[in-house]
Amino acid sequence: MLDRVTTVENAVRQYVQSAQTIMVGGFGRGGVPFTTVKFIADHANEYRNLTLIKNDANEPGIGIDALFRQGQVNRLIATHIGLNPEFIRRMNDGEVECELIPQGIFAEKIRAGGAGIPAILTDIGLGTEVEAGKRKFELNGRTLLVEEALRGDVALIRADRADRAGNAWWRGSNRNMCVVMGTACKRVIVEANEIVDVGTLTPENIHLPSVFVDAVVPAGPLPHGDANAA
Amino acid sequence: MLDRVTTVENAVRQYVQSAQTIMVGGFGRGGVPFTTVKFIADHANEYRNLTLIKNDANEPGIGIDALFRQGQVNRLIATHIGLNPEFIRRMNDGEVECELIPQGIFAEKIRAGGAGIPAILTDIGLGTEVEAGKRKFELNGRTLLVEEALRGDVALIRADRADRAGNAWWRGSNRNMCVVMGTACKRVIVEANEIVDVGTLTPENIHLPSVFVDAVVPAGPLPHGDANAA
Amino acid sequence: MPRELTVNERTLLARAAREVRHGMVVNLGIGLPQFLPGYIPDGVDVSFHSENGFVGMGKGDIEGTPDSDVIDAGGRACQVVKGAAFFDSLMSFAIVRGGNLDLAVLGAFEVGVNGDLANWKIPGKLTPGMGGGMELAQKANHVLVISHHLDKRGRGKLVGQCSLPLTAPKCVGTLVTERAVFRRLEGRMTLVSAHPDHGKNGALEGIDADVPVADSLENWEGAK
Amino acid sequence: MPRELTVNERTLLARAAREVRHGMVVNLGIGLPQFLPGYIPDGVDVSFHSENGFVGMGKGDIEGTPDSDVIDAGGRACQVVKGAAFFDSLMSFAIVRGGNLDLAVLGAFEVGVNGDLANWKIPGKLTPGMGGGMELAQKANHVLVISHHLDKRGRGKLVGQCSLPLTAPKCVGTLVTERAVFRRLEGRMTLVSAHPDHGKNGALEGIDADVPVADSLENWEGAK
Repeated sequence: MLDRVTTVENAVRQYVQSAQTIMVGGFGRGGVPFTTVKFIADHANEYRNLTLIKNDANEPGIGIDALFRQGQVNRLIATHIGLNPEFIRRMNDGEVECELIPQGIFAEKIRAGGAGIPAILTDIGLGTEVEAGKRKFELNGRTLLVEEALRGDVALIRADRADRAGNAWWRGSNRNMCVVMGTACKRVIVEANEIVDVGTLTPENIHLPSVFVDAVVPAGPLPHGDANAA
Repeated sequence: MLDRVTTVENAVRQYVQSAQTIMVGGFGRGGVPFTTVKFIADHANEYRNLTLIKNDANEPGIGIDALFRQGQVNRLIATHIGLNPEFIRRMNDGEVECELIPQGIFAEKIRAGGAGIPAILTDIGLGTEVEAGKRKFELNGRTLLVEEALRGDVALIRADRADRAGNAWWRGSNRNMCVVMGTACKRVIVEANEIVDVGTLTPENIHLPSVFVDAVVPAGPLPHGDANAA
Repeated sequence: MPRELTVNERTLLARAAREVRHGMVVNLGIGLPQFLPGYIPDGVDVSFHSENGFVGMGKGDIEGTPDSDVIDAGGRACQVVKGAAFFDSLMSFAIVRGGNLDLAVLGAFEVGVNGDLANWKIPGKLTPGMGGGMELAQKANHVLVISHHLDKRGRGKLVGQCSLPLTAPKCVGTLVTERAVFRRLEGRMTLVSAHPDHGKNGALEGIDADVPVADSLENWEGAK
Repeated sequence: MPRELTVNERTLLARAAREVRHGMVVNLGIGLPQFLPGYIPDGVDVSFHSENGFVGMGKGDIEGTPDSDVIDAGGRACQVVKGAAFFDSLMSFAIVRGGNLDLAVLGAFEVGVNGDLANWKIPGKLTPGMGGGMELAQKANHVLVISHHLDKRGRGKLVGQCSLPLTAPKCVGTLVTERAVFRRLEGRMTLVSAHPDHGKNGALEGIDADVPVADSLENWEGAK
């Protein structure tokens, strides 16, 4: 097995560039790659015009919020932004675009991207604003929406445990969108709370197999503040 | 958590009937619910006109082969039948219908059924016999096939370990189609090599959550013969 | 959370808890629904589903020590019971859309008499995103909306037609307020029970719509 | 398996093994491809993918004790190396279709000069089903076919146009036989190397088609 452990600096410099589409794991705090995101925020001039795909916009002052604050992001694709009123203000002021997608369909579109499925047909969102602008298909007398696959250039995800080859495992509710994002991008950087030797993880219990992973980097501490805050 | 442990007899009598569509786990021997299938074969007059959805047709004399031999099955949906020449003979003689689907799309159609996705669009099989009779859809200049979801009345799967509520875990390559089939049927019978108390399995490492499962039954021994035979 | 519940809230939560049956898989929306577990009688064994990735959520502040790696969909640290399973967002919504979520308990801005639900967006004012709400509303086997009977301007939450963007059309099965229970019968939210303090008139107060009324109202306390 | 390999088979396996690069994720079809691991040089670290549900398959009979709960796609008990991961069929084919399988090594009944592959069905004779073969052929980043140069009737496996039902059109990247290596260049399978015992003429023998020949042939042994 290849050894994919490196530093966050090396990983970001090698794989992340301006104008990319970047998937960022996490729901609330769990799974958010705070360490990798901080490096990108700390080098704001080098990483700009990004499109982010993330469940939520974090909260003001936390996680990807810094990237919005510093004008590094042109567009966010998300499911829920309610905990970041500053992001909502920027969106309303036209500083950043935002596309909102129902959460399960958001996950399915990413899965389709990772699994080589160009699109799915779904009834989710019929009769709501979600229909707007979407192509439709009649199947067995039902009208369905065509939801196209999403792919990214880079996935940034945070695991609880990863081996040096990139096999990764999540605790509790931290897994959320991390695994599926890890399947859907050309490059995948896993920051891990704990990096273990190859052979340590039980093969049946690996959530994301190493074949998807390009770099494993040590995760720094979680940001300060209320640990419960999303 | 509900206690779902019962006998194979009770489970089959409660959930299985003639003329149903039944998904059967397994690839080779791993994951094949030999115990449950044997009960259905031993009561051949009570369970007839079945449609089976299974990766393969097992080998002559093993697993679901008994159901074909006894004329209990009208139709098989599978990916590969090459290890059962007797099944192929029956198919060629018109005793049983067979639909063959590329293996990953077979899994995806079942997943779609389980995940409430009416259909997927795929390029797998374009330019081959698989195209025949399928609806097509043009997306971004590509022609795609519409592959509709598959659902079943009952799923029969064999796990290595299950807790009394139905949470299940598979060893090695035994998982194969078992988990996805467990999501895609109205009723799910899990036969388990080992039945453990609720709380024994690590929640992060459960492959099939108990919410899908209706009955947990003890698995009998594997059939005799070459343990490697599919 | 945590906050003090009002008398009205406690009344509607107690009534709503009677809608929860033994063995159900239940998702709780953010807000009032999160308080529901405290009102479910002992012996009614329910599996709580959290759409960010597990079933078997513990009863919030009621039992156990919160674990910051186990958050509910509102971001609140909680914990799991024995027999819980963690999974990713894909499996979580497969459970919802595939028909394995028995009950979604949601809040509402408006419920239409036809069962339409609006609870995710107030144009120009509140644009939080739908999160998993649309799928919960559209795909749970039963949708129970719990809500104050009247909005801040004294208008009933049950309306002739929703004016706000829909979360999902014709999805609400039951609406429980502190005054009334409405069930969607023959496609229309029908008054089936009134709180004894309010009676039928109070149960229809503030509702500017033609609401069907069941021939005989269910007893508030003894309702199945 | 196990069976004795012929000299020709050993020759083509040794040559095919040179197509495998350090770090690749490789799927091996049933039959001759299953013998390939024994020919991969030490130091070339490859992850073998088995489409029934894992990466990190051990090198078959070569190392370790077979485990009957770890079968390859041909039903043969094998074992895994450190760093292996087991998963289900969904994840397995997500790897294939999503672009994370670097190389599929497959057998063939026929390979068309345009790269078409037929290896799953002989109408009226052999109808085993395609299994995972169509996806492997269509979606691996590179498809390496290994095959005897001639079929039992002395006709080249490389043909002007496949007469059998296709596994996938225009999918073969490289064809290695005991006599020749062909690569798909500008859409056509092109002779790029000939075994020194056979030379260019022997490499084209039995092939009833117009096969392009590279301007300078690669050295058989030293090919990259």
